[in-house]
Amino acid sequence: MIGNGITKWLTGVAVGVAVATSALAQDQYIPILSYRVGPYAAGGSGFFGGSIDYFNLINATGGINGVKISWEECETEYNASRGVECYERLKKNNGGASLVEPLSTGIAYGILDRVAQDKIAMTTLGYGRSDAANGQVFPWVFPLITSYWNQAAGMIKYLGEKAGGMDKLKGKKIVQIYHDSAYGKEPFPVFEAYAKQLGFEYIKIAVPHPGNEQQSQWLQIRQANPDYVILWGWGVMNPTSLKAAARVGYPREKILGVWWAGSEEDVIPAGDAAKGYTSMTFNTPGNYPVLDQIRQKVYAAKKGNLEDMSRVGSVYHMRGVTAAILWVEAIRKAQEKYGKGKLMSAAQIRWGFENLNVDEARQKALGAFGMFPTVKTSCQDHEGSGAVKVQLWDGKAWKAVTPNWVVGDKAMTRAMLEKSSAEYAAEKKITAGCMAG
Amino acid sequence: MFYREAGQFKTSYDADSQIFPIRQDRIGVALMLAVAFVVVPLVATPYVFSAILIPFLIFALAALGLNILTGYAGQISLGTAAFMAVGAFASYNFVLRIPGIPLLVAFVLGGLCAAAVGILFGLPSLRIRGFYLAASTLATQFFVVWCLTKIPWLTNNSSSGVITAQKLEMFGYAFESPASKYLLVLCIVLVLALAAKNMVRCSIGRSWMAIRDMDVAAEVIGFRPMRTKLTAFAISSFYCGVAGALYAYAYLGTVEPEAYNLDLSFRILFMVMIGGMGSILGSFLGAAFIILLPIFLSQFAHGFGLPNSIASNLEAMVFGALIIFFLIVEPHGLARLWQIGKEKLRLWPFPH
Amino acid sequence: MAIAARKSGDVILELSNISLSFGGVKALTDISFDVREHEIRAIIGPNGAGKSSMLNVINGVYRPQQGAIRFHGEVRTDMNTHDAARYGIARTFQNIALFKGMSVLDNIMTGRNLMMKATFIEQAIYFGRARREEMEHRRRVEQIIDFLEIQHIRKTPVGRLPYGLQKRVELARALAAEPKMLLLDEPMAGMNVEEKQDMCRFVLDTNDQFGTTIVLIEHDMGVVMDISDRVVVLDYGKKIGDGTPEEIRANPAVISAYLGTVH
Amino acid sequence: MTGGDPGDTFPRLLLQHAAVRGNRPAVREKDLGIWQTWTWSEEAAEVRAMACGLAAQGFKRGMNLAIIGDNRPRLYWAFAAAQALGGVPVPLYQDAVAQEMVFVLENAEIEFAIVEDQEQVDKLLETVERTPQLQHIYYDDPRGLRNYPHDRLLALDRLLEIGREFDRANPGFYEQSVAAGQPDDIAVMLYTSGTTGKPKGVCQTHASLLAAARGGRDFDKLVPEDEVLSYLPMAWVGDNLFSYAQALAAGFTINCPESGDTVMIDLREIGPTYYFAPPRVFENLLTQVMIRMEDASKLKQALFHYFMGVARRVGADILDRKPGIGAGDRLLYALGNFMVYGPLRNVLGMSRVRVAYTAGAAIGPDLFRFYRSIGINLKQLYGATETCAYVCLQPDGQIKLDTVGLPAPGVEVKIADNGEVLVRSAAMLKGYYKRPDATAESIDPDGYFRTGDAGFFDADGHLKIIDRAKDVGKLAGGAVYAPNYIENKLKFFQYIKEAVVFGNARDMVCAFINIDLGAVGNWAERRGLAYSGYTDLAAKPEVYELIKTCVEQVNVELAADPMVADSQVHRFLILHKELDPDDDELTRTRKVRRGFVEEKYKVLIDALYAGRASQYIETMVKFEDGRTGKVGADVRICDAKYLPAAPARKAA
Amino acid sequence: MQFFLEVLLGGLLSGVMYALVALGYVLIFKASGVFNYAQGAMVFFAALTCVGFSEMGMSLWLAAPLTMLVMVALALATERIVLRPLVNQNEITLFMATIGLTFFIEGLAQLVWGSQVHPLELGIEDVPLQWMLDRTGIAVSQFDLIAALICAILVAALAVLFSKTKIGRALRAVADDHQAAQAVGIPLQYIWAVVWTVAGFVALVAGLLWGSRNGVQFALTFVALKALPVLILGGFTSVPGAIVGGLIIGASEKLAEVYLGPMVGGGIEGWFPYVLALGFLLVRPEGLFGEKIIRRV
Repeated sequence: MIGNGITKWLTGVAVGVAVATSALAQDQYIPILSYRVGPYAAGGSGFFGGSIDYFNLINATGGINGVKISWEECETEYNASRGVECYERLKKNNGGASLVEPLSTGIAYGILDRVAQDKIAMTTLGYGRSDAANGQVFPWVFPLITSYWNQAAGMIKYLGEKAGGMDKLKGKKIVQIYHDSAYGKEPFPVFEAYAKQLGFEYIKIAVPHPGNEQQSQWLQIRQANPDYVILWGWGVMNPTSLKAAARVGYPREKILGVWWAGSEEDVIPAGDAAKGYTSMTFNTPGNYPVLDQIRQKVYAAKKGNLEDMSRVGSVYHMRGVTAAILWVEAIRKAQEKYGKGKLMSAAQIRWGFENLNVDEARQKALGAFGMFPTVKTSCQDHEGSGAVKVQLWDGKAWKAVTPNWVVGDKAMTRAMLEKSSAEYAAEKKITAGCMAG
Repeated sequence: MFYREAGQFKTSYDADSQIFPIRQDRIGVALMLAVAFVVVPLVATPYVFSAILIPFLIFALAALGLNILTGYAGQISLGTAAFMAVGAFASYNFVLRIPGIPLLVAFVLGGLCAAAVGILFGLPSLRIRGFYLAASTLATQFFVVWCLTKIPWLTNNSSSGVITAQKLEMFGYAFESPASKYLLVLCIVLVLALAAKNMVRCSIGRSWMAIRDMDVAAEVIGFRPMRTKLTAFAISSFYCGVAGALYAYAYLGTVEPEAYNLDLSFRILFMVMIGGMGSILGSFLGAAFIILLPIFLSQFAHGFGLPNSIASNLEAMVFGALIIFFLIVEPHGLARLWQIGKEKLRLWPFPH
Repeated sequence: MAIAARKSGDVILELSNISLSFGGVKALTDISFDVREHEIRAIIGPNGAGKSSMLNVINGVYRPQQGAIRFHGEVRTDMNTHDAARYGIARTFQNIALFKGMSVLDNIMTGRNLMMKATFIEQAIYFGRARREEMEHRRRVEQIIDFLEIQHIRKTPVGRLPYGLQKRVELARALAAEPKMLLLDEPMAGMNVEEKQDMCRFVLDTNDQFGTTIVLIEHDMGVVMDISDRVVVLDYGKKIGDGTPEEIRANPAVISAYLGTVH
Repeated sequence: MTGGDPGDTFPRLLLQHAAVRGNRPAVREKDLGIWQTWTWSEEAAEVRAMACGLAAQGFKRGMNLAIIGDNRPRLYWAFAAAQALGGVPVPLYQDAVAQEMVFVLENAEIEFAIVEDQEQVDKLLETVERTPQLQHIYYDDPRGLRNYPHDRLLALDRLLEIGREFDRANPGFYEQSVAAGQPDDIAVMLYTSGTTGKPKGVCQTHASLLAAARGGRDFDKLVPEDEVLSYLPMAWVGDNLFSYAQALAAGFTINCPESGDTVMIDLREIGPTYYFAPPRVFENLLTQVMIRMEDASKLKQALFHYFMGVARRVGADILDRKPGIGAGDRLLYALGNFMVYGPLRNVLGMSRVRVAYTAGAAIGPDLFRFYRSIGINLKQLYGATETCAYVCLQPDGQIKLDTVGLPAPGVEVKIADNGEVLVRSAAMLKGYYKRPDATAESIDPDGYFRTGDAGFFDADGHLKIIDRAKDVGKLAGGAVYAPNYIENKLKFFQYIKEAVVFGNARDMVCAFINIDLGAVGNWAERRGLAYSGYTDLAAKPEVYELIKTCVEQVNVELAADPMVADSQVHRFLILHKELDPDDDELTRTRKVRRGFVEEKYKVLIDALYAGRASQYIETMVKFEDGRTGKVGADVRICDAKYLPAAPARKAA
Repeated sequence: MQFFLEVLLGGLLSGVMYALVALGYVLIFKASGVFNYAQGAMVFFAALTCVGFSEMGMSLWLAAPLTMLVMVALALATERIVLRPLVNQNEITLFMATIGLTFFIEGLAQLVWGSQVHPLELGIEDVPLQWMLDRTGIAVSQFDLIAALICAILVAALAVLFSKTKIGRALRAVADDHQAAQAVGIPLQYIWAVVWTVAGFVALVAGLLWGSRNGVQFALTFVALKALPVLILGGFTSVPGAIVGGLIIGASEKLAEVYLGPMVGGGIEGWFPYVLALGFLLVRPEGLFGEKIIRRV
């Protein structure tokens, strides 16, 4: 492991040069607002590494109907101000950005207005504004696959099923231990609505940032002795929670994490304490043909973006690959409408995102069958799915717990997001409506 | 070298205590203003506006605020971002809850709220000094951000705690284009910078510096430490508050409380240190340096074609090393370097 | 130099039975003396005799545990330094206490702060009263600069000045407050003969020109005997002599305790 | 209210200016941090008040008013006030000691004096027994004078108040007094220091001064917008001409520096357009420039020297607008102007100088050339107190380094048989005060004034001065010996401050040298040479070596000119003390009193000619505070190499 | 009551962990007057390096001393490159320099060892002490107890270092007066290098313990934020102050979070210790064990 940074450096120079030179105007250009330093570097490098790996795979296999993908990276350090600068810097390069994905709520908020003005579609896979799923108000934002609210709904659904039926949740005690920030508070309305509806006790326990010390919170949890604990954590808070749970002797099996608490990086530091812990995900853990292709065609050709090939298929990497698949599919979709093998404009790609249909057949064709839920978007539904899965850490790897995709009460979350997006539209004086192709 | 001061004599105290007593400086400043107001809007790209100039001006304003407190009054603060947050969220609420309030007034009110918070958290400075005070100001930082996260009223019950700044409309004009936002921010920042310069050359500025340099003597000469320190806190916080409001309204558009985190406080402290403590100009130089350096480094790394994971880490290292380097070369910051350079030009071709 | 006999006026400062101690250590014990208007009053004594503490009591840096201070007939025992400044007591320090980051001019301008009335908002817009005040006080300060012959260093940061000049700037700052009473804590310490002569001249001129009452601590006996009207002698925090320089020279207690050890 | 032509006396000129340009600045003084400014009308009012005040105090037509002090506006006004009353202002050198003043005070029967400050008051009071007639002393600056219980003293402020009251009580008095003035009235009395004998009071009339002032004004096209810095002693004719007479003639603004110590700073601030300085000042400035440049970085030095080279080559010609300079040189010079000359002029305070003059002594060609080459229009003039410093002027564009120019408009100049320069013009003295004998002696029957200088006209009609007529002598061998000529050549080295050569009727030339403490001290410091003061430094063998090279270089130059080849300096010594006006070795204008020096240092001269290697000497010195002391030293004597007579010499 | 005791005990033990980090600050501040912001980064760097070595196949017993060598090199380099040129600068400048150092160390750590998160097993099980749980129902982590023990040993060792060795006496002299120490004849540079090395050692111990608790990752740098209120409370210059301060902060923040937190929405641990320390300072401006500041005129 020593010097894997340094040793990669030299080979990296060659790769980097290749990357830089590949950025030509006739390519479909995607800016990458990545973060590879700082506290969240592990997640950032996994996710964006996955996306870039998939780009390389696409380029190695003839591009999107012959159109290659090019990209430029900019380090945001997960910092809103720097993210905005990166966005502004990269958006006009190489003939203009096709789409953007900041993988940071702060940056996403910072460029929310800008993407609408610049007419560049932004995807926010599994984070950001839940109400942005309403494409009539947020035509340029695509919280693809699932949002926080649907995740929360899925969690309750899963816990209900686990308990043996939704009605069994009545009288149960569910604690949500959350990162004390906007992010952690996001699912409150959903849980509160469910608590009222299903009659369970809902306790919120806040952990101040960064969350590297949770003795008191877990003592409180132990005191409350809940039936389930929902871990809505972020970064170092996750392993610390699991450790602390072990210290107070709270069974990890009863802890259900959010998907930002469901990667290898979240459980490995906790060591044995993480064994048996379950978390949400929108990727089914496992291996897929597309990952094998990445290993064979990208990594074998020394074009892999991750320093360590064993991370291919890890949670963040797979999430990055998933995002890239959806982007490419959107471009493909747009090409179907606006001309195959042509360079698509950002507005055309937006249309592609709005008319995505990655069904099981398409997944199979892509070699990613079951890797993520099927996605079918529309102007009203920029999310396209809302399905989640639960996975379990067995001490070595994540294993899917639910064979099928779990979908919560989408009607409820839909109503909430309609209300919320309407408020936003009123505040911002936006007239809701679908955009023409 | 460019200075031709012979013949520039002052026949009144007014002329002698001008901000720029040397004619060439006045010409230079006028040129700079002309460039800022006329040339820049004509030639700058939206990227330059919205990713460099606007944040530069806003951070410069915040740095100016902190400089008043730390550079002039000698009270170290690590809570700058908190005051910015107060300004932003207060402005948001004023606009939200008082229909039809002019945005500029809301900014001022936001600044005043920040000033009030500044006074509150400045109270300990009467008894605590140096690093004890610095570390104590972290209480402000954490407490304010916590309050903003915890009190839903402040964020208009937004489920995410994120506020979306209202449209930047003033005098019936919507500041939507980056250039117009830039001009608005530029005007506000310049007016406040001028006010700051005026204060520091007047009695209140002298009171700050007196307390900073030798508090016992300052008291003996008749300055009231409490009033002096608290005005410094209040005015500094006002500046930071306005900067925070601009950060939300003219830069990001939407903000969550975490945007005003400790990192931001440190960034602004850096600006003050690198720019030069106790210098208005230094705040601007420091802000430019801290904003431009990472961009430059990242472009530079990109030019070398380094993989991003390496480039990003090298960037951090170079950034750290450069800060140390600058501190070693000139602990009094860029403003001092500028001053030395200017002095050299004035004496040119002589060395001293 | 032709010095007409100065007319000392009424008592303006009266210290009665002052005692001061720090955590049990007695710095001053039961000291009483007075200062008359327009006079130059010296406090002398060996190191550690409590001279600086005495000055610190007079301008409110320390508050005595016992005794009373009367200034202009009013009991001012509880005043703090700021009050002292307002009542018209200015001072200089043994170890120069200038504001190092400021220019000479700004340092002296600080001396006028109590007379400046403009609010910070007026100062921020630098209009009307604030500007007028700056100009007015600048004129007064320039007269003091002229008086102390420091025109050439007016805009120099004080940190760059040699010691002797710094002392002079400190005196200027105190004078700028137009004090009724000026406390000088070893104004000539560390100076060469020429600088001492200058400083003597300035002290006398100050007393003469502005009628300022001066209380000074000084080590140089020659200087003290030359310029002061009356002298108080302290030793181990107690008063052992009080009178005109001639009387002090003849005072056996003083000779044995103080002068004797020197000569 | 009339009486003579408007503008033919100074008080009337002042009234004219007050009427024509009442709101323009007449005089400025750096005081209390800023340049306090008085307009012409304010000045006129002040002068009026002062005149009335003096009148109220008993100052009458024909009386003399002593004026002592640094250049202060109110002292200048005292000139006008005295003149307005028909009195005569008599300025005295402010740095003279009391004893020196007594003679003038007695000679001019001074009853009224206007002085600057305590220092001057003290001096006047010191000798009060010898000047009983001096009953009225007015002081400008009351500092320290509060407790002077003297009935002769009055603050100038008070005098002005009295004057205003008097003016109110006697309306029309001032106008009448001014109207009574005649152009032929004596306007000022200037005491010449004289190299020997007692000073003589030179009486100049309004007409003579104005003739000189207007001649100069028209010659150099001086306008009301011009600015001068008035920093030379008021008792000196030059200052009277430039700061008073010409200011009133042309209506320009005079600027008084804050103090003697701040002249250079004040010069830089004001940036005069019209500037006068004796060669010594220019020399000091250049020395400072060179010293300061030596501390500059190598790059800057290289830049400086390169562009100074360019300037030496073409600068003076460009200034004179001479044709035949290549475009490349012009470009280089323009670049040099931006990089070096411009900044240099600026830090010297001469950016705005349109016309600068030097006079009073010969100026070194290198020095002169230096200033001209960096674009300062420095010119020479020739004159004397008796001729209102107005005889010859160098016209723009016709500058020769070694002449003093063409005779000024309205001046006739001729050379006497003995080589003495004779002058006749309107700008000439009325006579010496109470010295008809001296007057007769100095003005020949044709009305020509004997200047006492030896010189000749060159082919272009420019006057060339070589020495004092009486100093020009012969060596034992019969060759011409012009001591000043040699001394000036020596003094052109920055390391040599003063030189006195001997040789009249002797078989060889020997020299006393005074080193320049600043320049040599700096030189020594850079070599790591420790020294404790002038005497110590002067005795250093290294310094002797340094000076020796200078002397030998002069010898080379002298050898090249057959006329003076015999005057090469064979031996020299470095004096153990600086020649000092306080010790009577120099005049107040810092000219060497040759005779006095020769007498005082006879031992050394003997040693020089006796071929001794060193000589002990003890001399009396006077300290600043008036005390005297003795300085003794063993003075080394050094032989200098000299060139054998050039063959051309035989032919000559 | 039992719950209260549990919280209290847990808090005290957490406090020990805070004190461990605070100790590093105190050492450097005491000897050089530098508020070393980079201490957090040093903790991270030390832990990451140690883990990096052990992941190369070394045992912890080899990796830890090797890491110590790296820390010594870092200390020497810091003294030579950063501190020596800045000697006699004011404290804020030095403080800023250490922030620059923070960036550098953080970048260096991730450059060399990558940005991955690593587990760190010290072989101490982080589970409740069973017999205690059985008897009193109070859950006390075995790990915390051992950490406290290690901390106690460390403090004792430092106490010996300070009081018994020559270098220790020199350190104290320097703390009192830089000039005085130089007069004694000990080069300041030497002392600084030693202090930074010791601080590096403390950082290593803290890094290992915290890394084992939370995983070795960037967030280790955040433990600095936990140490600062301890410093304010205990005084920047006092080793016992750091310990006592840590205990007070640990216990009070836990109690506040548990009993006060629910009333105001929780999550007050972030600021509560600062406010507590601030309140304390208002009463005693020099901290718990800090030297009294005497105003001299």
